Amino acid sequence: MSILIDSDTKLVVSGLTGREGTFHGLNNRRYGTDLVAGVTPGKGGQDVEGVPIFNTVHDAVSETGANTSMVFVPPRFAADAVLEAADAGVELVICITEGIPAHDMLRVYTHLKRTSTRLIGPNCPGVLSPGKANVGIIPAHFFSPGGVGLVSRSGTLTYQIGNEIAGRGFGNSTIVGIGGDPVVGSSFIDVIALFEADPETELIVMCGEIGGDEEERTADYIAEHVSKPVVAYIAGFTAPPGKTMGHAGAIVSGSKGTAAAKAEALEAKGVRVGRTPTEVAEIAASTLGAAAA
Amino acid sequence: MSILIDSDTKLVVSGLTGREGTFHGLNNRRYGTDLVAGVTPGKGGQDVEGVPIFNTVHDAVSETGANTSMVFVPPRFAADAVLEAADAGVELVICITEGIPAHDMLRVYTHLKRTSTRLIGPNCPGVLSPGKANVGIIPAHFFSPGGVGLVSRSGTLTYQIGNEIAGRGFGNSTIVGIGGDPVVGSSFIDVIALFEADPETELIVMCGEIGGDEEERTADYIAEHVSKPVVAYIAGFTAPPGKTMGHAGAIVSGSKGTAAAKAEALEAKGVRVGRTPTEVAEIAASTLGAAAA
Amino acid sequence: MDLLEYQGKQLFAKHGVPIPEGRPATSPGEAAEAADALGYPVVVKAQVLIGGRGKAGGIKLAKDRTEVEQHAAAILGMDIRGLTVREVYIEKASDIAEEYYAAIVFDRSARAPLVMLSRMGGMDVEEIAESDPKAIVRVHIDPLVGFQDFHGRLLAFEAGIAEDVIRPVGALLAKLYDTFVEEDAMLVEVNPLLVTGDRQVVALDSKFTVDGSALWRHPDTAAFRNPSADDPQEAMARERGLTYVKLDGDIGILGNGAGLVMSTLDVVAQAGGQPANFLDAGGGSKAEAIVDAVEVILSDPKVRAVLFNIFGGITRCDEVARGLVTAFGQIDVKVPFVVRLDGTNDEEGRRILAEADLPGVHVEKTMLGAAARVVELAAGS
Amino acid sequence: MDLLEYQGKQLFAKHGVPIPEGRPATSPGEAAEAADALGYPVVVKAQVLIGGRGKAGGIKLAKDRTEVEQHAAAILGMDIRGLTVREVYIEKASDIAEEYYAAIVFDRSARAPLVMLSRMGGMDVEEIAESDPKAIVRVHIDPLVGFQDFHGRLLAFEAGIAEDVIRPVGALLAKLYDTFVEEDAMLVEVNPLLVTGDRQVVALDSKFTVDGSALWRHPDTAAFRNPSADDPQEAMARERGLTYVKLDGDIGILGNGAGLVMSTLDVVAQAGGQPANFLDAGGGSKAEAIVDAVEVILSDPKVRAVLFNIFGGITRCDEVARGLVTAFGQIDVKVPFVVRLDGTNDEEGRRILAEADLPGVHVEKTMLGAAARVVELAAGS
Repeated sequence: MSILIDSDTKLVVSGLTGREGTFHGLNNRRYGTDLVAGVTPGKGGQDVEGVPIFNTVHDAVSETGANTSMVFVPPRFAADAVLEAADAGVELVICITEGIPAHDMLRVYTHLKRTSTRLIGPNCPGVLSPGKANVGIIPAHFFSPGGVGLVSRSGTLTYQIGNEIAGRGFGNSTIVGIGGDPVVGSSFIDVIALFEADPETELIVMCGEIGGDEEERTADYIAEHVSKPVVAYIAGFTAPPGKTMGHAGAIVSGSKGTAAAKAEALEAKGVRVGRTPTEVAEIAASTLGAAAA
Repeated sequence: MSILIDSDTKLVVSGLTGREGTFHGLNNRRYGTDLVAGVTPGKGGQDVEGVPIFNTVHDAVSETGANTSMVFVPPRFAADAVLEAADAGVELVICITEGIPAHDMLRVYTHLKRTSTRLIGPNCPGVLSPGKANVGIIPAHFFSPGGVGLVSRSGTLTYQIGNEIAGRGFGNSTIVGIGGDPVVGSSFIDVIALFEADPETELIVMCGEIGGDEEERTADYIAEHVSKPVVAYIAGFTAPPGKTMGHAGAIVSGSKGTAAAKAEALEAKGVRVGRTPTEVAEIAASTLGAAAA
Repeated sequence: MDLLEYQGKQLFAKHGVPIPEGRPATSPGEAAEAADALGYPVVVKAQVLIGGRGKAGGIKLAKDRTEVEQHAAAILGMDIRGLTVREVYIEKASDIAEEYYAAIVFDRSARAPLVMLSRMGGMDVEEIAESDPKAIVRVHIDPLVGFQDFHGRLLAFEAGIAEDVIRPVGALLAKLYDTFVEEDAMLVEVNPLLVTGDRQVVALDSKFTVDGSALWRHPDTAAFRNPSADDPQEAMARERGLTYVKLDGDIGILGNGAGLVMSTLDVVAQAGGQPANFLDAGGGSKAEAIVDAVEVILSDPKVRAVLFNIFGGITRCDEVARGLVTAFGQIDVKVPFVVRLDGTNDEEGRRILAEADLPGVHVEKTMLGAAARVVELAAGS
Repeated sequence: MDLLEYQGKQLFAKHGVPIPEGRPATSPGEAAEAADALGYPVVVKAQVLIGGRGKAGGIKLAKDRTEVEQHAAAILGMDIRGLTVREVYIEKASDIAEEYYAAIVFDRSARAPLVMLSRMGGMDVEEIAESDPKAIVRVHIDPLVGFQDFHGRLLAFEAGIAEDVIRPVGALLAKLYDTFVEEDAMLVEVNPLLVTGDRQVVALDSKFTVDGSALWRHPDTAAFRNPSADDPQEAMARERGLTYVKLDGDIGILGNGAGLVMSTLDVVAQAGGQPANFLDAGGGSKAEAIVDAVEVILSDPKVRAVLFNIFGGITRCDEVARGLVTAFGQIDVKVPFVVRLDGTNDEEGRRILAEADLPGVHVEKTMLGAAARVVELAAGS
């Protein structure tokens, strides 16, 4: 088991014919992901190394049975591509694109909540279920199958932590980048609920950062609903207020959204918080090791 | 039993201080309806014959526990009043106002479908549960409690039919005017489903008219989901295409929405259709009489 | 309320839907001036609220001023399927590479706007639907989310229109949707949606119905109403705030409530009569409204008998009776009346009528009885 | 991106939010001209992206031309909490009957716009929240349904503002909401929201933050950017397409990925150091980006040591190493560098660095080791 994507995933990529889309789409296919289609309006009938291109997601879905979409189009077209995928009945949309206007995402988010389509991202590295499927830009070669579910607002930081855990001999059920924008389709809570229900996942690592109050709300959720051990990391203790730290969503507003407050909230609910990526890996490894012993 | 309104109904009237609002609101109270509040912005703190007036529906709900709203404000303010009632958590909104722009209702309808608030109307005479409560402008003195559930797009035609049924000795569980506009909050299907589930209702009379395809869809619904006898009437056999017959929704468009097509669709699904109000009453009475015998 | 072609196009232009240049005119001289300003050749188009203008000779190409004047003179005053042409629209002639069909309707069944596109334009949509049902592509739009770029692509690719105009057609549909929503339209139809020789996409015709209930938001559109085009009885009823529809028969009908009036028409027809009109005096009809209603009904010279069918709810039968007495006092009534009063204060109403003993007024107690009586009277009078 | 008061007010005016008349000026002469055109008395207001202007002497009433010139001369060039005033706004003086507070924020937690209103304006919102939390009324708006009239009434009645301005305040909030959505704002704040002596409701101040990701939709707003107000390093980084935030310390930081860079800052701080900046070289950083990044980091004279923390995912460590070698070839580097390369092609990257043998470049294998080393070097250099 794993969450969100696995060997049943049939992937359609919006923007497959673009430079980045081709590179990562084919990379995902090489990993074993069932890449069934690409969508580029006006290029229907062409192909990218054997992957058929369609003019619309609707065509791609009806011709190939695609159930997962990866959106790799420029920011001003990305909200439309997400809505298109949802309208075509795609169950899971993973939006990699960075720089989508926040108001666009607000409308998309509100609309998708009325549908059965789940959105991961935007501004995220994607989802990897080691040994099964990879959708996005996560460098898969660091990761192997195992019992750690990893969910993060950040890309490279995830690789850093994942790699340190791997270095201690533990693999991952699924790695989910939920994205660093102010409004993302799925929250920590959404993903942690999936990990809680996933039999393969034994321990959950969540990797938060400054901005918003998702981590605080997640702490409450974990206390009430999660039986599996959760280890957390929060980035941005030294971030000054009012400055956006790379991610559009990573900003301390006044006294709100600080790393200290988030770490405190999590610890208050019994979640162990590592102060460095290395410490997170150590806690995770010792917890798993103790469970195995 | 009855549907939608009964002795637990606590009514707030938007527009109670207006001439029509006062007249019908107090009339409803005289019938026994628990009229707990009125809403008129700027008149908060006043009262209408002892009924307290609030500036907002939110205030009315929190002060009085109102669970049903009647909207009696002019058409350009009515959509806002419906949304306000829904936002304040009112469970049932009965909108009497005629002449609300169709696009306004489209937005209201689409939004309300995401909420738990039910809307009856607009452009409807309201709802009467004889002996329990009356919300709207239905002249209650013609009706007594009984087993006939009556649902109609039209006001006076309902009184005509209801009166003919009463003349044959039968009463009503609830009488619901769903309204004559192109978009109304509750359809025949919505109300018939309630009647089907209501133990007091023994027979359902539906009173349709030209325009749209609600009656046709209701025919399918009845065939699949309704066990109680249904008698129907359709007004407008002689209506020429392209002319709005009084109700904004009563218009035959091309070959669509004719009374003949509706009657046929209903009869094809086993619903008995009376050709005059009198015939409808006769069928209903004989069906009930046979059941009683 | 339906708009003339050029009125709809003015609303198109306001929202950025591309149209050919054009100007309305009400005389051959005005038409020639308009054509001079636009440049030749032009098309002279009859402005009437009915289809089939072309076949009826209401659309003519003119290559110079003389031809414009000739065509305008011929078309103005022309009768097209019962309607008199009072305006023409002078439009720059377009060269036609492709003719598509586009429309947005207020789909009450789906409770959503329905956008339609077909590559087979220029003919009636029902013809298209018949000859090749798949040729019309349909997409419903969520009213709260609105028309998205992908809707345009979906429609354009599905409809199989020329690849080079997928984008501009999609963009036009987006603007047509803006028009539809912002102008409170119940229908906007572009047929044909033209692709010109130089691959410009323009709306060559417009069919446009706006929601009468929303006219207060659109004073400019409300001003489009052209009373001269209306039926005189309908205009008179509107002035008096009555809901009146002219029909073909000879029995005048008045009732209270739209459903009851429709039902009354049906019952009269079943009794063998032919209703002359639909007239809803409304809930709570007061005496003055009754006087107005009688005047409107009798202003139709075809009326040979009148049926009043009142079921008193809010409406009080005694008020109706008093109104009728007043009307008979003010108007010289020459046709028989059948009056059926039931419901609130019906006995009082009938008493008033009995006392007044109006000439030619027959009181009936049931709707069916009243219908039979009025048919009999209309046939006999 | 934050806008100056007068820039925000221009956007208010565009959407019908009432504001007093005013004009910006960059010199005392321009200020006097503006005041002459507006009519006296006027207020001369410092335009800086920071609160507390009033207390700092940045807002002055002027009753004639001489006073305008005096005040403008005093305010222009003034330092307000670290920012230099380069523009003033000359505004017609308003008489003040009531001061309210209104704001709309993009509430990411609720995923909805949050509209706030208080009758206690003129002071900082956090002060209001502290002195009387109930005095701020809050309403979330469904983004697909939008701000309705009832929201305005709800806010105005709940906030307890004067009864005679309930309607105009509600109307202003509706227009403020339009502004918020149509201008892609993350925050619009009106403090004070003024009721004048003759009961006009106007926005007397504006605080306005727009979404930088949406600037392509708003070329006029994008043109508001005032590079002179920016930190020179931040401006340089932006020109080169790098994500850079200036901080107070002396250790230059570069990493790839926002989360990793934030984490690097934290780890350096835990090791006892003080980061000089945040710099995300981004995913897939190429050699040229590394050269640009080194130039930006070293343009800050406070930097005493630099830490490169790269975890190669898409970014290839060999590319980073090559970029660093190139940078050292082009730039005269005087401070020590600690480089930690891990992930994709890390061995190749470390080999390149070893071969190049750059002066003062120390390679570390772990993030913690690298942090400890750079802190040590910064302290020692």
